[in-house]
Amino acid sequence: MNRIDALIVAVATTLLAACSTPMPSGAELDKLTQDILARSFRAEGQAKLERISPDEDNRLCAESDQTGVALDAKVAQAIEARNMATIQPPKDGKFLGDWKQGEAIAQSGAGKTWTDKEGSVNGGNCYNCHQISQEELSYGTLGPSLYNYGKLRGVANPNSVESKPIVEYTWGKLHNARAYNACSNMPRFGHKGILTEVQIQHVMALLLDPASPVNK
Amino acid sequence: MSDPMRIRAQAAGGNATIRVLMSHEMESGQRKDGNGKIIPAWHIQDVTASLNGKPVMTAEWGPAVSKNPFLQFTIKGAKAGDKVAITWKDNRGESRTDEAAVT
Amino acid sequence: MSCLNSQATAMMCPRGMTARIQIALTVTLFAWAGAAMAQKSSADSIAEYRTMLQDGNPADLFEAKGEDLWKQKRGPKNASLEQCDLGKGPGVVKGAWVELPRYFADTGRVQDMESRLLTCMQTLQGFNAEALAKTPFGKDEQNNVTAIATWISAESKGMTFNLSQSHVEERKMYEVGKRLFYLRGGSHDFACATCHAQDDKRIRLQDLPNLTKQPGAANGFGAWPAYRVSNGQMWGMQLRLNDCYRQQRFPYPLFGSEATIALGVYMGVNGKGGDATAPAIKR
Amino acid sequence: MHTRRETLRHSAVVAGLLASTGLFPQYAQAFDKVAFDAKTIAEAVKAMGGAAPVESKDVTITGPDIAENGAVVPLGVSTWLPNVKRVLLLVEKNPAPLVAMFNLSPDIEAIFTTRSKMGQSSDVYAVAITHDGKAFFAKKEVKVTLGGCGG
Repeated sequence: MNRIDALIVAVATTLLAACSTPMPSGAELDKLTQDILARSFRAEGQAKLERISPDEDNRLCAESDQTGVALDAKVAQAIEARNMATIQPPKDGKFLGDWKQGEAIAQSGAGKTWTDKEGSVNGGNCYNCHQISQEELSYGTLGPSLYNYGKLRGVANPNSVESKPIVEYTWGKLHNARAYNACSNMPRFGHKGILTEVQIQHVMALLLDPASPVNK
Repeated sequence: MSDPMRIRAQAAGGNATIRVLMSHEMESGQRKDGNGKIIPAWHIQDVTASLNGKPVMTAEWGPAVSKNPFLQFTIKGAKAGDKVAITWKDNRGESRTDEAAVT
Repeated sequence: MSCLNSQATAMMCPRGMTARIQIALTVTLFAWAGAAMAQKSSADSIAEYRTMLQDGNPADLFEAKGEDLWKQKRGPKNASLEQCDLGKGPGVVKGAWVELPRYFADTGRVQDMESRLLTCMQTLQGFNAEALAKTPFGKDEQNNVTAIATWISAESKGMTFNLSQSHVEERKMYEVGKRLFYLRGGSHDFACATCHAQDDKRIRLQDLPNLTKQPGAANGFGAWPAYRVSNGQMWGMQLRLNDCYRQQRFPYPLFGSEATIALGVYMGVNGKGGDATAPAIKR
Repeated sequence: MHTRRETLRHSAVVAGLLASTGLFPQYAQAFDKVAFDAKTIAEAVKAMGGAAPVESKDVTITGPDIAENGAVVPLGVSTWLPNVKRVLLLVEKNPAPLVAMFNLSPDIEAIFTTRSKMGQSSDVYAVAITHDGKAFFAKKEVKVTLGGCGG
């Protein structure tokens, strides 16, 4: 045994003596995290305990985020396919509502917390992460700027055939962003029942209506 | 009973800068409680300051002054060791006086 | 005098001003001179607003109250907290906060500042720690816990974070905290990491510290307890995390729960070497 | 540069705000401080004669351009005019515009800083009232933004 080995053994022995239990494995730590989660929260208002039992999509993305290991391409595709299947076109066939109401929805961060009344009107939280109209200075930068969203994409008439692909994509993105990006940080507004179909139509108008301040 | 004020009085260049923090709700009278009832206004109305017992400043405040108010002002000629006393009175008739030495 | 200051502009020295007034005005007018400059970005304006708030943080009021409470004989046993062991031995307050959360042999748990205070309030003063943990924020003894935590943190102001990872329980809590940090859930699929795992991002106008590394971890973790301007309340880390989880649309984390303590370990260890700025003033 | 029309409007606004405090009978005239046209402003200011508030470079108001939170907006007033009896801080669009009034004495400087609540973006005014009842003012616009997640 050379000196360094001896030192390592000595240190290891000391550490073992100080901490009778060795460090658990990754799987054991995953289990411990689940146990601690179960002991650390209580239901409050509409925020029930089921909200800390993530679905498979979230479990996979969280693991990838935490370990820094990108999802296998096939796994990512499967997540996107699953979420794509949830997207419903508007029942009345109308993709765009009223941009003014869309602006109010984009401004509001209300809804779904334990202090919100169940069934109260939810907001879209949009300005928390995105620049949208130029007038609102208080916008977040977690998501890309949506200023001139329709204009930059050449949407002169949202009802035209040329605009159809971008209109449908935007509808899908608002309904369920994970259909296009497996681990997107954007909430699944339609799929998770955060915004109603009518509300999504209004936000669509905010982004795509040439009359909206977003496209001025 | 109200909590004490925090008074910092620092001498510089022949004057003393006084910084005061007061512990007070400063309820504006504009807000409603959970049942939609107006929460009555409750705020500091009068503030007075004295240097070594001699009044040097009076102020009248409205309900718009922020909760846990901050006030900064400057007393001429005050030097280290001088005593600065601040008194506030609110619209419920409560009052409080605290004192600090200029450092 | 102030006119020679490198930050000063000609605007700070209007005619007729006496030298004496100039001195007194320096602090106040610094911001004013800034305001007079043309074409400032909104980010600059917000930074200026925050600077204006720094002088005169109402957290001072809570700090003073906390120190009083620490020394006061209170509770069923009519005792003070002066013999409380925050990790550096009974009664040692200075420097305690920058090493919390840590493992405590007497309780066999990793504890943060607030949960440790409950232990001391029970063992020394005879309060019921479980009942204190269940008391809503902002009510009764919870206010006192916050005030005491404010004072304890202030006693470490300017020191650098140095959390221990020598005990296996401390290392386990770091790993659990990391997993919790990335856990996506709630109606909106949010994790702590959604907002706090990148550099130079903001929500609305608020800068979001990247809590996974320095300097973000110490900037974020090291600022609480902080005075919240928006509601005029003093918030400890337990309430800070509670409201994060509320906005994440998660269920309600229990006061002093293992989950919130594990997150404290994760952030605190990530912030090693960073400055403790608490008690801060926040929007 | 202020146009004359703007200057008159500000003067009238200040007079109206002073009147609203109930502390200054000389301003307690029938002011509708909202709907002015230039003609009525001019007439209103003329009617006040020497008492019309005058914008002055010798009065300063300090405050942020943008307040991240309307609950706490740092505001300061200072003046080096002679013969000043009291100084006031006013927020035009607050339900009660008068934030604070400080009475001067020979023992203090005419420099005060405090913090105000603001319900919305507004002009804020610092006003100095002299012993002979004249009013001099400075004005600043403060934008109030919505901060945080808003949830």
